[in-house]
Amino acid sequence: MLGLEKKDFQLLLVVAGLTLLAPFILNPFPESSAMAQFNAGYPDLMQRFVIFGIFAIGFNILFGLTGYLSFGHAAFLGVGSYGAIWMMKLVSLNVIPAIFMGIIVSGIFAVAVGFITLRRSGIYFSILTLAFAQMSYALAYSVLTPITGGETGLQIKSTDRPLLSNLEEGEIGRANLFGMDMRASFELNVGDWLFTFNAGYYIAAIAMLASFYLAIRIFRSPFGMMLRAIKSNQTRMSYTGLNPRPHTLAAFVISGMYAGLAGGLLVAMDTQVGPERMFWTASGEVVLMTILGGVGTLIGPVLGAGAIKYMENILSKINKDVLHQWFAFLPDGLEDFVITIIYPFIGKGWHLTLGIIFMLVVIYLPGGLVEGGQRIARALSRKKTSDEDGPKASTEPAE
Amino acid sequence: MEAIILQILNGLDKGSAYALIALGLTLIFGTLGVVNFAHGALFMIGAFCAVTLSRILTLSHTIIDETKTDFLGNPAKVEVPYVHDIFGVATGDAIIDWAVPLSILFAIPVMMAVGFIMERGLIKHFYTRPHADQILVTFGLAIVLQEVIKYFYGANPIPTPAPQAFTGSFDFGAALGFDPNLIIYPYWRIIYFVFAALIIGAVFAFLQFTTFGMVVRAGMADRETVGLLGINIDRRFTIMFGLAAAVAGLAGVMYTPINSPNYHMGMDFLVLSFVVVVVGGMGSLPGAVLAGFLLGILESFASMREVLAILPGLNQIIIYLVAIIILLTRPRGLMGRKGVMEE
Amino acid sequence: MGILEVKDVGKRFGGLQALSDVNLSVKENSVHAIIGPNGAGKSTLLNCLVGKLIPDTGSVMFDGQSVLGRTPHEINQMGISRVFQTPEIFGELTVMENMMIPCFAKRDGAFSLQAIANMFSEKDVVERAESMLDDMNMADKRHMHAASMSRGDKRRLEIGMCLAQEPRLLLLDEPTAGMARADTNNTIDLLKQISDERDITIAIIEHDMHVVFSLAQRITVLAQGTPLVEDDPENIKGHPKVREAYLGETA
Amino acid sequence: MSKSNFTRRGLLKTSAVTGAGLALPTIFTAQSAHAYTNEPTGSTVTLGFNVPQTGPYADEGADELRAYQLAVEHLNGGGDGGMMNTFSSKALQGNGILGKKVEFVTGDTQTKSDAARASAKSMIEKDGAIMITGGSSSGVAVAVQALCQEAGVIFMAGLTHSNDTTGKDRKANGFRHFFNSYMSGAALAPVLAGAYGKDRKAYHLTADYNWGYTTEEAVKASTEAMGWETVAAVKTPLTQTDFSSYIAPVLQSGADTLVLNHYGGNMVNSLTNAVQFGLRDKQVNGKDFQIIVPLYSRLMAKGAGANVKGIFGSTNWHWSLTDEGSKAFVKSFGTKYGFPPSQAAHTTYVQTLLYADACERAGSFAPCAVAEALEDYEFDGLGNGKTLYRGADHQCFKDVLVVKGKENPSSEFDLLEIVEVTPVEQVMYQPDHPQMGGAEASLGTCNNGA
Repeated sequence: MLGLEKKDFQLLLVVAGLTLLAPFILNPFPESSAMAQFNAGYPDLMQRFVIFGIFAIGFNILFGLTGYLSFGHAAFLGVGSYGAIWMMKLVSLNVIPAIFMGIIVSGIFAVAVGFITLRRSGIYFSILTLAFAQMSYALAYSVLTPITGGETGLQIKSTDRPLLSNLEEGEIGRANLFGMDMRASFELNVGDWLFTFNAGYYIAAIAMLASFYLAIRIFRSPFGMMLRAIKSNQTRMSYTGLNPRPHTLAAFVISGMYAGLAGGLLVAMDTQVGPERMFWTASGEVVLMTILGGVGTLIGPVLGAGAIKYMENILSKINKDVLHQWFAFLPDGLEDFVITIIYPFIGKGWHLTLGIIFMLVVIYLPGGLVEGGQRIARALSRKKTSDEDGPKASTEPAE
Repeated sequence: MEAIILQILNGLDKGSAYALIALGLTLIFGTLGVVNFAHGALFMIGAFCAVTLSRILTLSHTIIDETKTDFLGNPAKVEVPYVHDIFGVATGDAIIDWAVPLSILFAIPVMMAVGFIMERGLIKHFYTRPHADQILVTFGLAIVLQEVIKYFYGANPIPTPAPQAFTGSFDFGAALGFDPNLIIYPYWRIIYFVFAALIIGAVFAFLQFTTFGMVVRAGMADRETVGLLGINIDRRFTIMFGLAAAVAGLAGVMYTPINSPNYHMGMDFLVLSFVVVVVGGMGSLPGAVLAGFLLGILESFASMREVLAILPGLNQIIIYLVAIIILLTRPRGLMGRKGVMEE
Repeated sequence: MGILEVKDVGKRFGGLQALSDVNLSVKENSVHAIIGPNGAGKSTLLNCLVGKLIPDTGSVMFDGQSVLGRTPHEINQMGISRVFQTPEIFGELTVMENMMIPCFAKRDGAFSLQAIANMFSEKDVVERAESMLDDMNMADKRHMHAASMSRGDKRRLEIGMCLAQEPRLLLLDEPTAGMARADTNNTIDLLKQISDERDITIAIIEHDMHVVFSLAQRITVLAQGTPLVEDDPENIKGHPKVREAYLGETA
Repeated sequence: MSKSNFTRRGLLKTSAVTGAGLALPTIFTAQSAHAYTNEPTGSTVTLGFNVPQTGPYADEGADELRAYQLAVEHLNGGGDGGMMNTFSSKALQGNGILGKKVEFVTGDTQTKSDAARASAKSMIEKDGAIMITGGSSSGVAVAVQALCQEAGVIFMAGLTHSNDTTGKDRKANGFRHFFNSYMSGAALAPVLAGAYGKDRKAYHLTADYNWGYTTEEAVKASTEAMGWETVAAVKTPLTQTDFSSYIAPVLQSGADTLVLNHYGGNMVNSLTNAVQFGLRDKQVNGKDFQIIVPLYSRLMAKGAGANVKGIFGSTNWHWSLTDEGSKAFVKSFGTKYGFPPSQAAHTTYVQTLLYADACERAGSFAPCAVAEALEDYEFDGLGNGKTLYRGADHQCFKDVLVVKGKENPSSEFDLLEIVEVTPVEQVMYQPDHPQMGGAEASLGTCNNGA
């Protein structure tokens, strides 16, 4: 189906189902219940889930397949965002050209950066990419202020008159798709539940599904095989008459364009760009997303992106008052005690929880969340067929 | 001329800080093969050893002073440090004043212990894991450590001044025959430079001239063989980790008067110190030191206004620009060995 | 005029003259062995042939074209394949995938954008890789991860991968080093069969005299970076210079 | 478990009645059902407090949050009422806003514009916040202000000092109580001229980003107008922690005054470094060398320790002010938390009260009505004396404090002493002032989001 093997097609279907039904799935708790705090089904966060999913999928094409760890990938996200917002400010408020501009600008930037950085491998490559990203960040923050808006970034202003728009005097342009506002939402109110179906989210979701499909095709294609071969043994690659560098460069550029797509979408959903988007911590974040989810797996990066963005946006909003409401049923002394225990980990302490989760996942689930899922699945199936003991992976012969 | 001498001084001083951190990072990488993203956090913890000691020294009991009022108009509570009670006001103040140098003694055992616990409790399980896992787990640890510090000490910088005796600056200009005031340099920074040089020298001497050091160096070159000789290399590596933690911690202690410590100072240094290590060449101790000084000096020159007038923004990117140029001309950094972290 | 002509090649590493005045001619469709004691410069010479090292002096001509200054993958595309002392295969890939990669390299070249487009059509490549696996008697292992095979199988796979490219010259660097006797004999048989059945020139660097004398039609003895003798196997066996060079060495 | 009083869209409270959960789904577009974004239809109204809870400004954010909680308490009739008793407007009754109980949600800006917008959006989209306030940097303020303009809610800026916030980036839905770079320069210059003379050579070190630029420009312009000469102005990277290589050449330049256009961690480090170099013990051109910090934050200045002693700067507000409003605020804040509030706490407390008061006076939560009530509104009793919320750019105009690091602090909070309260007339400027984006800058039209 669609050029995919059955298993991959099923995976695509599952992801498509989850993505399209996300407004339901992410809002499991009734509005008036205390657990509503954990609902994530509002447009901004859903958009971020899929956009950072795209970013991580793209990153995984490079890192998961070739093993080249780029530590400056956020630069492409940022550059794509700047490209997209300038397109909106100058040419058209339609998101399609803006997103394409983001992809193209990032692609060109990736060709230039990749051409230089791919001369080195391993940590030397990582540091080179980091250096390029940090330079982009530092310059965007300071001397490039006329182009990037510096610290305060770029937004669409009332003075912006894109060529292909008919804005009224003083009207602030809004991102749209052939007239449909990105922020337009339908709300479905079922009893105490409220589900929001946001136009922007579905555009981003479709982009994510397309990216995911393309990623499967790349993973399964001979090109993907070449990239895995590069990771496995560059020496054999060269002595088989294949030039690793253009292959890696192609992967790097594809990966950069994915980041550009994510950057363009960020702007399309929320018309604003700031240079922090390119800071090294943002590059580190996508590495963490990918590893947390599962390097080299198809679905892992999306899960990782979701997990980190969920913590960033949901955990950080829980404050002491919320805790008091949750635990109001406990006797006073116990309530205070429980809150004292939990408080350091939520709200302003959400970084602490993030750090602990990273450590736990790496220590106990080296394959990331995907491995966690597999273990659970295996445990369940073992219950069903407990006698089936698969052949142990043969040990590696001593060399 | 004066400007150039001054910036060389500056570069040496900055460089000594970079070199010191990079040295610890390289010790860990070279001996254990672990990429330690928590190294910046060790530096930060070192700095907070100084903060903690000065808090301990200023532990006090409160007395109500009826003659003064606090901001709400109530009778003021005045804090009286216990050291005043014990040693008298003058000696007590002198002890508090010398909190930072005293912290060196305090930090060494603390940092060694932190290092041992980290290595035994966490790092040793990651020797055979991919570098990506090491990076992630140590990065997670770094976040945890800094959040713990933030929880207890807050997010704002905490002033930890150098002893009164070291305030002010030495006039190199006058000493070298230039006009006075043209080349001045703070005493504490001079001390920092000397201190860093001593530590660096001590580490090299330790590795070069002691049997322990020789075993470790052999282990760095070929771990398995040394293991076959019946030497318990693991235990030595644990001690090495403790040493590296102590080096990072001491760098942090001595740095506190230069920049007031805050909980994220480790992260601020982390990226920079990695750049230094890689530019020096992964696993090369002399490379790390050389790169530290080189980048320190170049950074200082790039911050001169005469340079910025020609190339605005150069100070923003100089470190990275130099890193790119060096890595493109010397594939494994200044003194890197082949095949180390290249795959 | 042989298919491979090495003329006056010299290579220096710092103070060490690794190779000097090496002259060598390998005849088309022959099996040519290069032997010599440890440190004689055999591997350096091999690296000069495949583009890993560039000699300081002299020339290396393959089929009338110079290989000097070309990268390993360019030289490979000229028709020289190399088998390593320790089998270099794609450990994380399956045996089938290992075999497909040289087939792609043969069909699409080192890299071109067209190749990316071609890469979505893999039918002919799959067929070719499968027939190659059959030839190597490895069809039953096609789904195994290459890293999990025995050393002998890895060697077999590596040779198969080289042959899949239909090279004109196959360079083997101590192909039986570290192998058990049975595996060594299997490898000898395989190489014999290849040399008999295919239109191919084989140059082999070897330590093990048993292997050398089972296979080689012509032998060059290298000592201290210079060729000592070049002759047919039977003349090499008793050659005094060779004995001298190997004195104290195990053959 | 108690019922959460953290509302999602207030609308639900009423519409959830539709058949106790089994009813047919009601489908509608968000906009059409409301008169304006997040119109509160229940018995409560939700405010969004968006402050840095992680990152270098976390302590400042924590102090802002304390003030917000205090403000909410007072609005709902709890506590001693604080500044509500001294506020010149008596519209607030202590029964919430327009009779609706005030509730709040909190979020983390991380001092990053992306994160701040994500957090603000979640407050608007998920929690139904009707007003967003907070922040501790201008980048965040400008970004969130633009978001609130788009979304159709009011933004009451927290700590933001860059001219741009109400200058070239001003927005109809955004309001700033805090002062700005221009005012700092205008207030400082005469005091400096009085203290250090009119013949000074200044050397500027400027943080290399928007706020730094506007501050340098403002201080330069106003000191040069007093007769000072600017010897050099050097930009320093935001991420710089060690400023030695920037400070070392100062003496060589022949300057006798160093102006540190730095904030937060940058300020603490550059000031510490400058004092460490012994600059203040030096004599240049026959005068004592002096250091100036245009924008002081007491919380951050604490990090510089004794180095702030005797150093001039400006601040929006200080707890040692003796007007009735300030005293009332310090009292209720100090009683609740045990230490005096910072200027960030003051500005956020006041902004919350001003917003609530505007709603009361407008009789509506509709952003445009609230904006109209705030525009050109004059009030008193919230510290800083008589204050005007100017309609043309939504900037507050009030007295500015020129302060000096105290030589003999009596407590850890007693770091600054007020040297002069610069009257508002002296820091007034035209809305189209060139430093404020000139004639091009415009508020645009207010947005109700409907």
